[in-house]
Amino acid sequence: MGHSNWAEWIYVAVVIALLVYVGAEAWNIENLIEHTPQDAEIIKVTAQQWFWSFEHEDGTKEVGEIHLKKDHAYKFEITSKDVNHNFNIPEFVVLMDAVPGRINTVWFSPNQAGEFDIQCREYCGLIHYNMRAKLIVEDV
Amino acid sequence: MSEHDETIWRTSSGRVGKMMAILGGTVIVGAIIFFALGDYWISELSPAGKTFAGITDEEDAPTVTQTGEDIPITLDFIESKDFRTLAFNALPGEPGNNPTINANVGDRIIFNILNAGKSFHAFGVTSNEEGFGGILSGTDVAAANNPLKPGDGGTSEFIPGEPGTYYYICTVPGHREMGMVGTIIVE
Amino acid sequence: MVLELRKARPVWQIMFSTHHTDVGLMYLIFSILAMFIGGAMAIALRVELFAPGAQLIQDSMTFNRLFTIHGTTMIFLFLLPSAAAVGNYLVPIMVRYKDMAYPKLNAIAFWMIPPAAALVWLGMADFGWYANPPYSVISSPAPAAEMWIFGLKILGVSSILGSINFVVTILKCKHPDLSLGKVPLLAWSFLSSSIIVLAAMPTFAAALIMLLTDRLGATGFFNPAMGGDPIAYQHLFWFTFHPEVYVLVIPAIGMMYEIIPRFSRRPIFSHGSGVFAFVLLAIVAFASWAHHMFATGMTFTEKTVFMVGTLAAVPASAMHVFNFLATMWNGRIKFATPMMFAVGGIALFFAAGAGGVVNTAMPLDFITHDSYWVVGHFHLFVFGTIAFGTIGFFYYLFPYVTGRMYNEKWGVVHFILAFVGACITFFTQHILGLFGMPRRIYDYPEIPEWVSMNALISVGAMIILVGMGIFLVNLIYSAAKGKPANLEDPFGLGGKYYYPFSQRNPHHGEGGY
Amino acid sequence: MSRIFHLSIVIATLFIIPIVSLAFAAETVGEYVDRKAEIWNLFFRLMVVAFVVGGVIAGTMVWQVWRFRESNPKSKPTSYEEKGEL
Repeated sequence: MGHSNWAEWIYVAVVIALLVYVGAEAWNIENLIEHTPQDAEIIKVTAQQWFWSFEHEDGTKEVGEIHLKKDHAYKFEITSKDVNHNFNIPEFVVLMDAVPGRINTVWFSPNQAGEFDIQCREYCGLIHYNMRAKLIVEDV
Repeated sequence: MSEHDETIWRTSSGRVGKMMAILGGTVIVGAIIFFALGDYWISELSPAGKTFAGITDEEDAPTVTQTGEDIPITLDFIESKDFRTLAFNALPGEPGNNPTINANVGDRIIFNILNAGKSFHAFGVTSNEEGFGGILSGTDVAAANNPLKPGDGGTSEFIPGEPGTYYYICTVPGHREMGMVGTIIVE
Repeated sequence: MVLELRKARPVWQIMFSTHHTDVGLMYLIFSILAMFIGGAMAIALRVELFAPGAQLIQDSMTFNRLFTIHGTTMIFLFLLPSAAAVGNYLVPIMVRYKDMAYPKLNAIAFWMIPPAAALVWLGMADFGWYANPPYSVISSPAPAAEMWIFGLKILGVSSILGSINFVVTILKCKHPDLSLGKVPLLAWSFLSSSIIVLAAMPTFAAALIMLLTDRLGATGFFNPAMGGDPIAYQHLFWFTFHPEVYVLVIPAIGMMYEIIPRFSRRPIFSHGSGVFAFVLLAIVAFASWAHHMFATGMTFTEKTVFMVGTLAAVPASAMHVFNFLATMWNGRIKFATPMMFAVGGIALFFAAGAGGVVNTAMPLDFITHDSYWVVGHFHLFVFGTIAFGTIGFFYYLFPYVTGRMYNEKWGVVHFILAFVGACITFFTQHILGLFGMPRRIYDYPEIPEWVSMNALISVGAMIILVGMGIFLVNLIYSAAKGKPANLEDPFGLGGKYYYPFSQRNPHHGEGGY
Repeated sequence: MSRIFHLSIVIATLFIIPIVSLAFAAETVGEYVDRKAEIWNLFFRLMVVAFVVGGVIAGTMVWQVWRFRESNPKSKPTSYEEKGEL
């Protein structure tokens, strides 16, 4: 062979620089959204084959739909009663696994009123495809 | 080393044909076995699954002297359009929703079950007030892991041995909580 | 068939032979069979998803079983055996040894696959190809799940035996005049992927046994009802199967390293950087497994570690791409079918890799996790890169295996259909994922974007189907009646370097090839 | 060589410093981070990078395939072909 490899080294350096950029950006944003506000209201989410139930901080329970207020912060405490599920509100990019025996948390603050879909994103059996619920954000 | 003066036929029509016959034959035989037994392969729940669902083997209903009276009941699984409310025969608020059955000890309740919905259902009678376990033997039609497909149906019987309140439910997990539950009052 | 005497051997003699080319041939035929069976399942799934509501499959149980076995088939019964086929044919020749190091072990490793395949195909379990507990413990019906577990167990042992064979053949049986650094890159790819298998596979073997005893109710490793932790299984599983992705992709890259210099009529740009990138990839493969589990409630620190580990795999892959492009530079490239598949594979390799970087950027996992984006991403890898390299190499090996030429014109048609179909299908799946469609769903609501994109994806899948149909007919027809190939230079590249042919089969005596 | 090295360090610094400083910037009380906007913005930023790089690579490949194909009028035997070293 006997040729010089300088082009390849530059190329690898550029690739690494791009990756550092991607990693730093991702780290930064994750850091930003990870931090749960102090005043976030806690909502217990329980997944079960094949429906969702919710419990508000004041003890009111809802099945298959949940009513939230616009511009409030909410922290979901997600767990499951049988198999793994995944709590997902695609519109607000909320996504967290519901694992039996564990409580996972994710927080968000709806900044838009209306009706949105909640779906299960982790394969959980026969009616996984229809494990849906409604998120209703009310303007106050 | 790689010089050769005459063509050596490595493959021929006959040999390819033979190979295809072997492969095709294997696949066809396999497919016949699979489709003949297709439902057998998914017919049971694992022991851990049975424990989780609260299914035990011994729960035979006590033998009772039958009164000779038959109570035929027809139950259809139905669903609301958004699938969030489930019920027997009619949606909540409509007449005939989850009919309550009154019977005496020793009566024979004959269930005639039809899945009139779009998802999966299975039928059973339990004395548990919550959950989908404790199904009394002989009362079940299909099971949560091998449920009734849309349009399928079946029959089963329940001869109560003791007075009390029983529940007929959909044994698919969650469906009872979503409304597929009715009461059987035995005196 | 291969390395044939003047007088044809009976079929049983090929089947029970331990010679590396005969075992390679059986791997090859089996993997093509599995590819078409798995492909038929994929087509059934796509027809079902063409529009909302039931099309072909009447219940979700069948759908779930189909996608589970589609994945299992394509990974364990198509891609792994097809790589083993190529390795069996060429690795001993490349290291200048008469056979694999352990010929009988080699035949045993192959013959473990058909019974395992029978278990997997007959049972048709329904828990997805990664069998996540607790679903696989408490909810998945028996005996299908047990059959899958035993089938995978056997396949795992088979791939460990095959890997031991490759490692020993390359390290211990290579010709004394051939230094390890001079071993061709295809053989190097088998060395590094085999080492990954040896390091990764035992973990999964243990996890499978634990899963089985959990199902029997004897233990509760992964069963939360008995105090177990389902996340532990995911760690064990992905510790094996993220490196396994590299096990699949490294031989495919090795095959491209064989094809691209030949058809560019130039030697590889840098043999050394290819070797370096293979070894590096084999090491960093083990630093990224938990990026599959960002959504299971991992802490910020854990996520960061695995994001960095994942990004670390990119430079090695990028070095391969550079090597390919630099080899083609200033070449005189003949675009026969194998070369087309190799170049198409490189193009899609970049797209798949970029998608992988997006997946691993932590916050973006909230968008892409378990959505059709992921489906599109790994199909670009396994179909767009790995299967493209493999199918290209099947074409490349065709004259050697059959002594005849495939039909070049239909080969090109196959490539065009496969490439266009792959772009339509898998890029659309990426976008569909951004619109929030979860994977593994049997039916979906009538959201207009979802409906139109699903229809488009199904059309793309049909295009691939047509291409694969052409491939099948081309294979069968050409094997039976194709033109005899000039085995010294079947592709007309003007050199005597088509070196699969340069080896005679010593078992076949004088005059045998 | 060293000049390139220095250049890459400068470029890396230019990118990294603003990001790190942003990461440690204080959060205003009472206002919530708009999760959706942050994540999607990151996604589109990375898409810009990906498509630029992808464009360069795909462009190079297309050009190579066009220029170095056998049937291109300008194509000539490689040095290895002439020497019979293949």
